[in-house]
This record gives sequence, structure tokens and C-alpha cells, in this order.
Amino acid sequence: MSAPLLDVRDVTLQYKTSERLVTATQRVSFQVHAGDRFVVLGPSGCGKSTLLKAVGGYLAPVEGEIRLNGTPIRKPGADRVMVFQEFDQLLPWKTVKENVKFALVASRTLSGSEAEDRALHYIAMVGLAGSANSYPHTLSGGMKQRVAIARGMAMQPAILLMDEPFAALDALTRQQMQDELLRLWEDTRFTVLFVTHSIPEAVKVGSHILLLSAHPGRVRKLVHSDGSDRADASGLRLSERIHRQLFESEPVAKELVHAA
Amino acid sequence: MSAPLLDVRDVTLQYKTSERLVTATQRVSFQVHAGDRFVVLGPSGCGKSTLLKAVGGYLAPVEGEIRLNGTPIRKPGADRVMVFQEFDQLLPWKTVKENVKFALVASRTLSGSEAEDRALHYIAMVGLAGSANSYPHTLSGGMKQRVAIARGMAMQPAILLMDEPFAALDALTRQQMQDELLRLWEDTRFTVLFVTHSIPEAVKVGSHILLLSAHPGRVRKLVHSDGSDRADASGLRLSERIHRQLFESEPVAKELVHAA
Amino acid sequence: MPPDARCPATSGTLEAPPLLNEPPIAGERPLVLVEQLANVAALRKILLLMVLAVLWQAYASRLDNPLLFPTFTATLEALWEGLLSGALIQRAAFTLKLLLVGYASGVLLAGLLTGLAIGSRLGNDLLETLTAMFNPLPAIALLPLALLWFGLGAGSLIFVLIHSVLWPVALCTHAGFKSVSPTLRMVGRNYGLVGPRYVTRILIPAAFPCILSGLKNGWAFAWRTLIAAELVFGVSSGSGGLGWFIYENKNQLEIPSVFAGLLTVILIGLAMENLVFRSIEVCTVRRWGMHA
Amino acid sequence: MPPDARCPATSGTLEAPPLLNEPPIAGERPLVLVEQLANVAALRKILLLMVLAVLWQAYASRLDNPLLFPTFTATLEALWEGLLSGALIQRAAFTLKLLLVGYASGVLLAGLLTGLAIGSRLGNDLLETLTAMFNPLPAIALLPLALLWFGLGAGSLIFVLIHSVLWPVALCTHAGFKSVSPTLRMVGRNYGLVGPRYVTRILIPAAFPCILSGLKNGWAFAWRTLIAAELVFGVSSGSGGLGWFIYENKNQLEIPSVFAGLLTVILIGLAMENLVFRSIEVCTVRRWGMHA
Amino acid sequence: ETTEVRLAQQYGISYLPLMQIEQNRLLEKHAAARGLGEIKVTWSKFAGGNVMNDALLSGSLDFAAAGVAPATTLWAKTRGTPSEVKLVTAMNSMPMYLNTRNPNVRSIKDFTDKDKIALPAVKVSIQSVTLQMAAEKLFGEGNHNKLDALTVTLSHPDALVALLSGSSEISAHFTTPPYQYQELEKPGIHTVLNSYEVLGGPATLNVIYTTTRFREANPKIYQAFLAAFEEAIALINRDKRAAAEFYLKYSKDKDTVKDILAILNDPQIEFTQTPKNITRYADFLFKIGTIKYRPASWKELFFPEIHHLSGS
Ligand SMILES: Nc1ncnc2c1ncn2[C@@H]1O[C@H](COP(=O)(O)OP(=O)(O)OP(=O)(O)O)[C@@H](O)[C@H]1O
Ligand SMILES: Nc1ncnc2c1ncn2[C@@H]1O[C@H](COP(=O)(O)OP(=O)(O)OP(=O)(O)O)[C@@H](O)[C@H]1O
Ligand SMILES: [Mg+2]
Ligand SMILES: [Mg+2]
Repeated sequence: MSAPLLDVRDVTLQYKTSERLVTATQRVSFQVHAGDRFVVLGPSGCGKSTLLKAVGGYLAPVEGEIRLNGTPIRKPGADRVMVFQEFDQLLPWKTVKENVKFALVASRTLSGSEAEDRALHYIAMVGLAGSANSYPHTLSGGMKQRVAIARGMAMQPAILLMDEPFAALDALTRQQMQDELLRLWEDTRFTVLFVTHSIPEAVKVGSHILLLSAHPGRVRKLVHSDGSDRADASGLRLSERIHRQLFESEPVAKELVHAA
Repeated sequence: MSAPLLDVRDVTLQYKTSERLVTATQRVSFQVHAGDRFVVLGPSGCGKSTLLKAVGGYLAPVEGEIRLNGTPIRKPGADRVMVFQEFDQLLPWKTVKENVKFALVASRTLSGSEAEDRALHYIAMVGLAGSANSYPHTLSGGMKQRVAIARGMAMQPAILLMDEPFAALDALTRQQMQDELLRLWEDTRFTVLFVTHSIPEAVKVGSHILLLSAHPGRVRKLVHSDGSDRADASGLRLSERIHRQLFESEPVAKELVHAA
Repeated sequence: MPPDARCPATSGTLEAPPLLNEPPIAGERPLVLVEQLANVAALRKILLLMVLAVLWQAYASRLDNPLLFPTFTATLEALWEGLLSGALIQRAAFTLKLLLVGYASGVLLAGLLTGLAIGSRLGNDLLETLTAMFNPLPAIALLPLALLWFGLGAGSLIFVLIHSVLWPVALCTHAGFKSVSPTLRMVGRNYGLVGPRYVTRILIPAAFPCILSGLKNGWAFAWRTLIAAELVFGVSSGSGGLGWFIYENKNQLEIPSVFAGLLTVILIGLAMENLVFRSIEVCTVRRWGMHA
Repeated sequence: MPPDARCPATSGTLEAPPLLNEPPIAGERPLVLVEQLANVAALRKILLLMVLAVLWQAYASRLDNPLLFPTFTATLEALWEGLLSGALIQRAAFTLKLLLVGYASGVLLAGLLTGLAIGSRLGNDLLETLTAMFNPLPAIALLPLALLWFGLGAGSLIFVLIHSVLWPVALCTHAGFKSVSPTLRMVGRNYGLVGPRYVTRILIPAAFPCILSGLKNGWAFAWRTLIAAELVFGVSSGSGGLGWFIYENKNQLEIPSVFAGLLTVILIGLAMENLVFRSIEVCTVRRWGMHA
Repeated sequence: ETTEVRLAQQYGISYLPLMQIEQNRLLEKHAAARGLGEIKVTWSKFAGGNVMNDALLSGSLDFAAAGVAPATTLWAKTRGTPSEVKLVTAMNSMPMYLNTRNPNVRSIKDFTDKDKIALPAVKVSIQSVTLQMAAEKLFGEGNHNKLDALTVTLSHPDALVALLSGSSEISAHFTTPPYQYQELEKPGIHTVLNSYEVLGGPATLNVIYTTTRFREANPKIYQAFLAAFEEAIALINRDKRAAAEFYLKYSKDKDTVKDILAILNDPQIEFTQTPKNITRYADFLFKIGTIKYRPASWKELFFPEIHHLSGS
């Protein structure tokens, strides 16, 4: 097997606040190879976003190491483009088109009319051609997320980090975006690290699915998927199997029972 | 039939920006009766949040009228508690517990230890008892949304307005929250106006499902649901029927095809 | 930065934000003329100014002590005379020229210092310490150093001006930079922005509402300081600005002219606010939805 | 507002934000002593101050013009003498007392005015117009009215102080209020907050980073104005404060004492920044994650 | 020698000689006469004597013109140091009046706690020192600061307005020409104290001073300045009406020729190079500790060029 593009080894991530020390992930290890569609799946608050931020270079592990192409990640860079979970990731002072162009120009990926063309192409792809000249504050939540997706994809980075990119989208748009992602992947075979809550989405989008346990996040299982919700030997569908594996005896569930 | 609790009649909502005049919804009418679980379903950008904001009293219709208990809505009030779509709806200067208490105290619903008790109860219900004393900026996206849900539910308002409250939640937590909502409803029969993208969620949570067309939002259909994904006369499952009705010949879809 | 020329035309629209906090008016109905007029900010403000002028006139008339507080009309007369004779215009022009140079330099320096401060911990300490130390110092404290380094004349005045602009602008800008949302910061870093590019492309626009209030404050303090400093530093032959004009007239007990000088300061302040700062605001933070 | 007493203790932790913009250090390793020391903000700042003092000393020694710019040691000596004799302390106390009264009143008025401004369109116009008009006016312009209304002494000084604090604080606060996120505003309205409750429970905390920079600026300008104002008017013999101390010594060419007076201003400024404002910052905006 | 001379003056009629030098280009004339060719003369105007001192010490100014108090203090401070400052010449003798609107006050001992005396600077201005000297005369040795509690800092025009407006606590004003005359024109204002009474005769109000260093480096310019100054004083004293008209023309003062002429014709007012009663001030300043050195004679304060005059 070739050397992994992204090598996450025994990574523990922590936040220090004035109240307490929060361990977001604990000794998480996984490898992403070039061309993988790697999905991270786990309950709310288990450290998925934190893990992605660490890969993005925004956060240093307190333990373990993250290597990209063999060199440890030390700072953010345009080789790992991130689509954040938050709605405020668009620059409010730039229109939709300018937001996408900005990414291309700032990272010196493209410039001038090339940047413009590519920006418009990806904006049309996410169905926002009509809003290309609108400012972010005039967009709906889902529209904002789509702009962020267009911006991330337009960058065509070595590895695309996406944090629940489709969570704010309606069923149809979501399905279209998933298809679009897969189609693009067919074209360019880029690498994507994808966080989601939705098991069907994970099964559809991912070639590899990493299951994390609830807070603090630890690796539960790594599942391989061929994109279809296939049944395994024991007749269990993949999504059902993941569901079981993921949610067996969750602390969240216990707490809910306790409160009820 | 009794007089509706919320009466939305021919409501057109518009935004004026420096670039253009955006019509968010066009002549939308519907009635919500006390005890209804009313779901609004529609593609991204079709005006669901805008409609909810108008009911919330933040936005005046340019046409038509919205009446609550017979009187036109003129301003926001604690009788219509809103759970927003945005992650920044928690007051950053208050902890999780204080955020929930704040709502109760500010609206003069409860005070002192009563407010504290109720706040803690609902926080436990959304599975965040352990983070009751954390500040919002130390929470994950899904955790923030859950606090907002706890805050809204703790208010026990005449009508609860929820804008994609479960979008940022993982499959299990989402299911638990849906169950919790239904259980609470069984207890107190409150009225809820619920925006979602997920058709299964709409079918599960809603007693009435309003389908809106894509931008600008117009009423497409009002569907009744008994909570199960029942099949109708022609053997079509409810969720499939909704899917068809909602997404037949969508402009978004066309645009996507065009761009591809 | 404003991508098209339409933005000044939108100021009218932006006066009535779509998201009302006040009770919304149900439906649309033709506005009564009074209401329509009340919607024009310029008109409302002019009315306000007229009310203030009438109050001034009334109070001064009742006081009837022209040496202490002349009436508005007497002041207007003196203003008119000053304008006709050209003295006032020439003085104001002199002061404005200095002011602009000092203001621009101060703002630039503030930008540099804050850029440094945001980039490194030492820079941050430096900015915080220097601001805490020098911001409260009155201009006279700088007199000896100013004279040593720049001698009499414009150089020293500009030095003092910079002192009065630099710290408040730096303080507001720094506070603005620090409260930029972490997500936006991360986005900027993601696309490889560091150093000055990061500051100019992310921090400055993101912190613009704060920066704008710093700029307004800086402008006001530049005026205050310059008027006062002109007395301290005196004037070299012939020159003399508005501050000296006020001083001279005070000495000659031409109190209406003193007030005419002050009125000039007020008028320039109003013009700056309503023409320059407001346009900037409309073309930036309001357009971007960063301002209610 | 700070809900518990632990917050001062966290300042050390907060020095190193979890989200580094600088290259993160992989893994944990024991810090070298120098690094550990460099992590203590207070130490870094003290070092910085020492460097500044050395620079001062070196420049003044080279200049060798003690009547213009005395050395740091000479200034320290004068400061020490002033402290021993009690003169400096008494003067500083007098000034500080006035300062606090004026500052508090100014901040309060600013709060009222901005509260009004955020509540109604007319209030907004009023604030914008008044600020644009009065903010650039130097304190001397108010002298006749101050004397008329408050007579000689403290009353007039406080009036002038309020003028110097009110506008900058109002400007920053207003800008802060206006840039509060629409979602937070809607949340506040939702729970039935209007008027003063809306301002105090939503707008003020949400705009706190901006307000804090306004407060810092207001504080600095109160100093500047008071020092200058004590020279311009109304100081009766015996009552004078720090400004008068400086002026008197300047007249008698006791230049080291002049600089000792200025140094007192600087020291009080540093104390205010590092004890008061920093604590407020740590207990509020930093704790709330509203500040990088 | 330097080719640029920098001088400064202040506002008001007492600086008339310097105005003559400036407007009639007397310094240029006398410098040329001494073979210095075209020299550049730069004039500044200041609002107070303090800045003069700073400007002089920082080398931004060659000749300073100010009241006796700041000049004497600067002389005493710099005596024997490398930046030694001495007085070049006296400029004028003028009385200062303490005016009041309180009819009950006939002499300074009638002032009560209800009275407030405005002067340009509490304790440090020449008016304040003069008042202290008067107080010492009246109340005896060591009681010079007895009236200080009544004094209040206000600039001349502000104090005049306060006195005349009648609506403030200011009931007296210790001032200089022309304000004292403008005040006396109003009914109900009378003079309580004249500085000449305190000092026992005419007293110098303003002087010109410079550094020893400058004088030694530029002896010819120094001479030229003295000559120009002499000529300026002669010009004023020759034709007072012309001087009054000259003043009004260049000062932009809106007063009348009659008023200015009245001031110039006042027998107490004299434009002269002769220092008068300067030692009295110096002695007093030494006694109260403001200056740390007591001059043996007025000549110690002045450069030798005017030692031949019969100063005091
Ligand atoms: N800035 C922060 N300071 C302190 N703790 C934090 C911070 N951000 C996140 N956490 C904590 O770290 C844990 C993981 O957070 P993270 O955002 O990575 O979760 P997540 O898996 O992305 O959840 P979600 O699906 O809800 O977005 C949570 O317990 C959260 O409370
Ligand atoms: N503040 C605003 N100014 C101008 N236009 C706006 C504003 N907010 C929303 N819009 C526009 O109104 C339309 C409806 O927006 P809305 O937020 O109601 O959509 P939504 O149905 O909630 O979508 P989503 O599911 O993506 O959240 C969109 O076309 C959007 O561009
Ligand atoms: Mg997350
Ligand atoms: Mg929405």
C-alpha cells in the first residue's frame, strides 16, 4: 500500500477553558490515502469538528501527530481547504462571487478572469447563479452553506475538509450536492475528509467511514463502503450496521433516559 | 372547526436590498390550530425562515396579514418562542444554564429557583447536564443547537417556532430529540410550527405538513400525517409522495443540470 | 473596495432596514407627506440643527451678555464677515491642511502598530503598554520633544496631532481586530493569508464597524488637539490657523468672531460626518449587513 | 455580572488561547524557563517598561539639556521627593477624585444618550448630530458656558470632563450597539425585552468589546482634558491638582518635577489599564470567548 | 554667523517695539549695515512665556520676549550652565492694575473670602508675585501668601468678561494694558492696586533674552538686533499717533486710534531699554524660594551691552 496522504497517529486534542480541561478526541488514529472519500461519523460533541480543525492546522495535538505527505502539519494552508460548520464563514463584505474568487486569488491558485470563470462555474453548480452578486447577509442558511461548498470545491485542493457541509440543505438539494461531489470526484479523484451526522450520507459519499465514540471521541471502527447500502453476510444492511455500532450504549442516551 | 390559533392569510414577504427586491414568500396562507404540530417543508431559500420570522413578529408582510388568536401580530413576544437556525443565538456572556434561565426570567415566566430547576430539567433532557456551566463558545455546533432547543422548550409558549432545530444533530440524537418533542407534546399539547428539510422528520414530527415551492415560496400542498409513514390508496408511501410533490420540476434542479 | 458605483444611491433604502425592531406596519399603504419627509434623514437632521440654533438664540437673548455668550445671529454675522474677508477661510484651510496630514499619518501609524500587535505577542504587549502610557498624556507633555525634533512650526503641530490620533484609533482598531469571529480568522488563514495580507483582507474589513468609530474619534480629537496646540505652539509669521484665529479674537474681545470660529469647527465636523463618514458607512458596513 | 470569583485566577490560562494562529507546537514538552517567563504577560510588560526607561535615560543623557528633557533618574528623584513631601500624592488625589466623578458622569450620560439613540430614529439622529458637532470642540470653547453655569472650581472642571468623555464613549458604544448580531437582537426581543432592559441585558454585553475600547479612550481623554483644563481655568490657589502641579513647576522651571507629574499620569494610566481594564476584560469578553 | 534669526513675540500692545522691527524690517536693515548681507528673519507668535523658554532651550528660537517673571526664572536656572540665558534688554515699563467691581474694596486689605481675584496664573505669574509683595508689605514678613487663597487662574480676556459680566464670583482682576483700561471704562470698576505703588516706581513689564551661546556665536547679529531695537523704540517715542496707527494696522486689533493713543500717552507707560525695578522682583523671588540665586545687581541678569543704562 502506498504511503498515506494524511496520517493521523494517536492524536489527543484538548481545549483548556477557565472552567475545565475538555478532551475532545482521545488517541485517534487513521490514514487517508490519495483519492479516498473519508467520512468521519459520530455523535454530537464527539470531536469531529475539532479533529478537522487539527488537520486544518488550527489546533495542535497535545499528544500524537498529524502528517500530511509525511511532514507534520504546523499551520493552516491552502492545500487543505476547509468548509466549516458555521454559517458565518463567508466574508460579509464580499458578494457570493467575490467570496469564491477571493479564495482562489488569496491562495494564488488562479487570478483574473480565470478565477472569475471558475467561481461562476462552481456557483452555478450549487444552484446559486442567480445570487452571484448578493451579499451573504441576504442569503438563507442553506444558501450560505452552498456558497461555502462552492468556494471549497473551486479550490480543488489536495485534500478537502468538509464539516457537515450539507446539514442545512433540504432533501433534494442535499442529494444533488452529494451527486455533484461524487461526479467531481470521478473527474479529478481528489481526496476528501467529510464530517457528517447522516448515516445514509456517509454510506453514499464515503469510501471509508470512521466511526467515533461519544465524547471524548475515540475510534470505534473503520468501515469500507462501495457507495451502495449493501447487505453483508448476516443480511444486515451497511447503514443499519453502522447505526448499531455507533449508538450502542451511548452516554447521551443514558442521560436522556435519566432525565425523562 | 374552532378558530385557528395562528392565521396566515395571503402573506407576501419581501426584502429590500441595495441590489434588488427579493420576494421570499408569495401569498402564502395557512392556519395552525391549538395543539397542531405544523411542519413547513421546502427547498433551501424558499422563504421558510422568513415566514417564521414574520410569525415571530420581526418582519411585516407587504401584503396579507398574520393573526394570532385573532389579533394581528405587530411585534415579537414571549408567546411565540423561536428557535433560530443560526448557531449564534445563544448569549455568549451566559453559560448554558444561564441562557435557559435568562429566557425564563427575562420573559417573566419564572424566577429564582423555579427557573433554575426548570432550566436544569430541560438541559438534562437535551443531554447537556454535564455542560450546564459551560459558555457557548466552548460547545460544538450540535450542542449549541440543543441548548437553543432546551431554551425554547423550557419556555412552554403558546406556540413554539422551530427553524431546522435538529439539522446539526447526529442521527441518534436527532431521533431522541424528535421523540422527546413528541413526548412533551403528549404531555402538554402545545402548538409547534416546525421548519425542516428532512421529509422523514416532517412525517414523523408533523400532524400537518405544508409544502412550499422553491423561491419564491408559494403553498404547494398541505398534507396531514398521523406520524407514521403510511402508504395511501395507490400504495405510495407518504414520504415518497411528499418527495414527489415537493421536487417536481424545480428551478434549482434545472440550474444544476444546466451547470453540469 | 466598493465594487460598484451604485452604493451612494442606496442610502435612502437603507434608512429603513427590512428587519424592524419597532412594531411593523401591517401591509403597505401610501405614506402621508409628513411621514415621507420624516423618512429623509437629511431633513430630520437639518430640522434638528434648526431647533438647536433656535435654542441657542433664545438662551443667548435671554442671557443678554454678548461678551460671554453671543446670540446665534450675531455669530452668523461674524461668520459671514469672516467668510467675506477671506480671513476665516484662509485660517480654516491652513488648519485643515495640517489636520489632514496629521490625521492621515496618525491613522497610518495606528494601522501599522495594530498590525504588528496582532501579529505577535510582543507587539501586542507593546501596543497595550504604549497606549496605556501615552494616551492619557496631554499634548503639552510632548512640547519639549516636539520642539527638539521638529522646531517651531508645522512639524511640531503634526507630531502632536499624530499623538492625539494614533492612540485612540489604535485602541479601537485593536479591539475590533480582537473581536473578529474565529471562523473568519480561520477562513483567512486557510487560504494562506498571513501578515499584512491577512490584516488588510480579513481583519480590517471584518473589524470595520469598530475601526470606523475609531476613525471618527480620531478625527474629533485631531480637531480638539490642533485648536489647543495652535495656542501652545503659536504661529510662525503669517500662517496661523483657526485656533489662533479664536485666540486672537478672544484677546480682542471679539466674542462673536470667537464663536464664528467655533461654529466653523462645528460645521466642518458636521460636513465630515455627513458627507465623508456616512458615505463610507453606507458603502461598507451597511452594504455588508454588518450594521443595523 | 461575573458569576463567580474564579475569573481573575484564569488570566494565566487565557494568555495562551487554544486556537493558535501561530504554528502550533506539536506535542507537549516541558517549557524552558525563559519560555515560561515569556508566557507571563506581566513580566513581559515590566521588561518592556524597563527598556523604555533605559531608552529615556540614554537619550536624555546624550541630549544633556535637563531644562528641556531631564533624565529618567532625575525624574524618579523628583517623583520620590514629591511622594515624600506628600505634595504629589495630594495633587494626584485631587485630580483623581475629579476625574472619577467626571468620568462616571460622562459614561452614564453616554449610556443614556446611546440608549435613547438605539430606541428611536430621532434619538439616533440626535446622537449622530450632537457627536459630530461637539466631539471636535476643544474644552476652551465651553469655558464661558461652564463658568456661567457652574462658576469657578470643580463644577466647571467636571462639566468639561464630561464633554471630553461623553462623545467618544457614546460613539464607540453606539457603533458597538449597531453591530450586534441580528440574531441576538431577535432573541432579546423574543423574550419580551424592550427599552432599558433590552439595552442592559442584550446590547451592552453583546457590544462589550467595543464599549470597553470606548471606556479606555474616554478614560485617556478625561486625563488629557483635565490636565489641560486645570491650566485654562478656575484653579484657585491651594486646590489645584496634577495639571496645576505640572504647570506650576513648569513655570518655575522645575523640569524634573514636571516630568514627575507626567510620570504620575503615566503610572496611573498603566495601573488603570493593567488592574482595572484588564480585569474587566478577563472577566468579561475573554471569558465569554468574544475576544481573541 | 548664522544667516537666519528666529524671534518671537506675544500678543498685545506691549510688544509694539518688536512689531516695528518685524514690519519695518529693521533687523534686516541693521544686519546688512554690519556687512552680514541678506539674512532671513523668522517671526513667531506665542500665547505664553513658557513656550518661549522651551523654544529657546531647544534651539528653535534665538531671541525670546516675555514677562520679567519667566525671564528671571530662566536666568536663575541656567546660570553657569552650558545653556546659560541672560537678558538682552528691557522692552517697556508699564503698570499693572488690580481692578475690582466690589465697591467695598478700597485697598487689598478689604478683600474678604467672598472675593475672587483673577490673574493669569496663580502663584507664578508676575501679577501674583506683585500681589504677594503687596501682601507682605501689608501683613508683614512671611505673610506674603495671605491673599493667594483668593486668587484664581484665568486668562486676561476671560477674566475681563467674568468681571464685567457681573454674574460670576470674580470680583477683581489683576491685569495689564490694554485690559485694565478697557475695564476702567465701565461704570463701577475701580483700581485697588497699581504695581508701581508696590515697587515704588516704574517697573519693567517685558524683556528680551537669549542664550550666551547665541550671543557669542553671533556677535554681529546681536549688535544688529540691539540697534534695531533702539531704532524701534525711537520710532515709537518720536510719533505716538503714528505708532498707534501702525499698531492698529498690523495687529488687526479693532480698537480705535484714540484708545491706543490714550494708552501710549499715559505717563506711566514708557517704551525703554532701561530695566526698572527688576532687582526688586528678583530679590523677592529669591526670598520666597522660587529662584535659588540672588543677583547682586540688575547687571548680573543682563548682557553687558546695556550695563551703561541707569537700571534698577
Ligand atoms: N473552543 C472550545 N473550547 C472548549 N471546549 C470546546 C471548544 N470547542 C469545542 N469544545 C468541546 O470539545 C468537544 C468536541 O467539540 P466538537 O465541536 O469537535 O464536536 P463535534 O463532533 O463537531 O460536534 P457537532 O456534531 O455537534 O458539531 C465538545 O465537548 C465541546 O464542548
Ligand atoms: N436579510 C435578507 N435580505 C435580503 N434577502 C434575504 C434576506 N434574508 C433572506 N433573504 C432571501 O430570502 C429568500 C428566503 O430566505 P429564507 O432564509 O427564508 O430561506 P429558507 O427557506 O429559510 O432557506 P434555508 O432552508 O436555506 O434556510 C432567499 O432567497 C434569501 O436570499
Ligand atoms: Mg461540529
Ligand atoms: Mg432558513
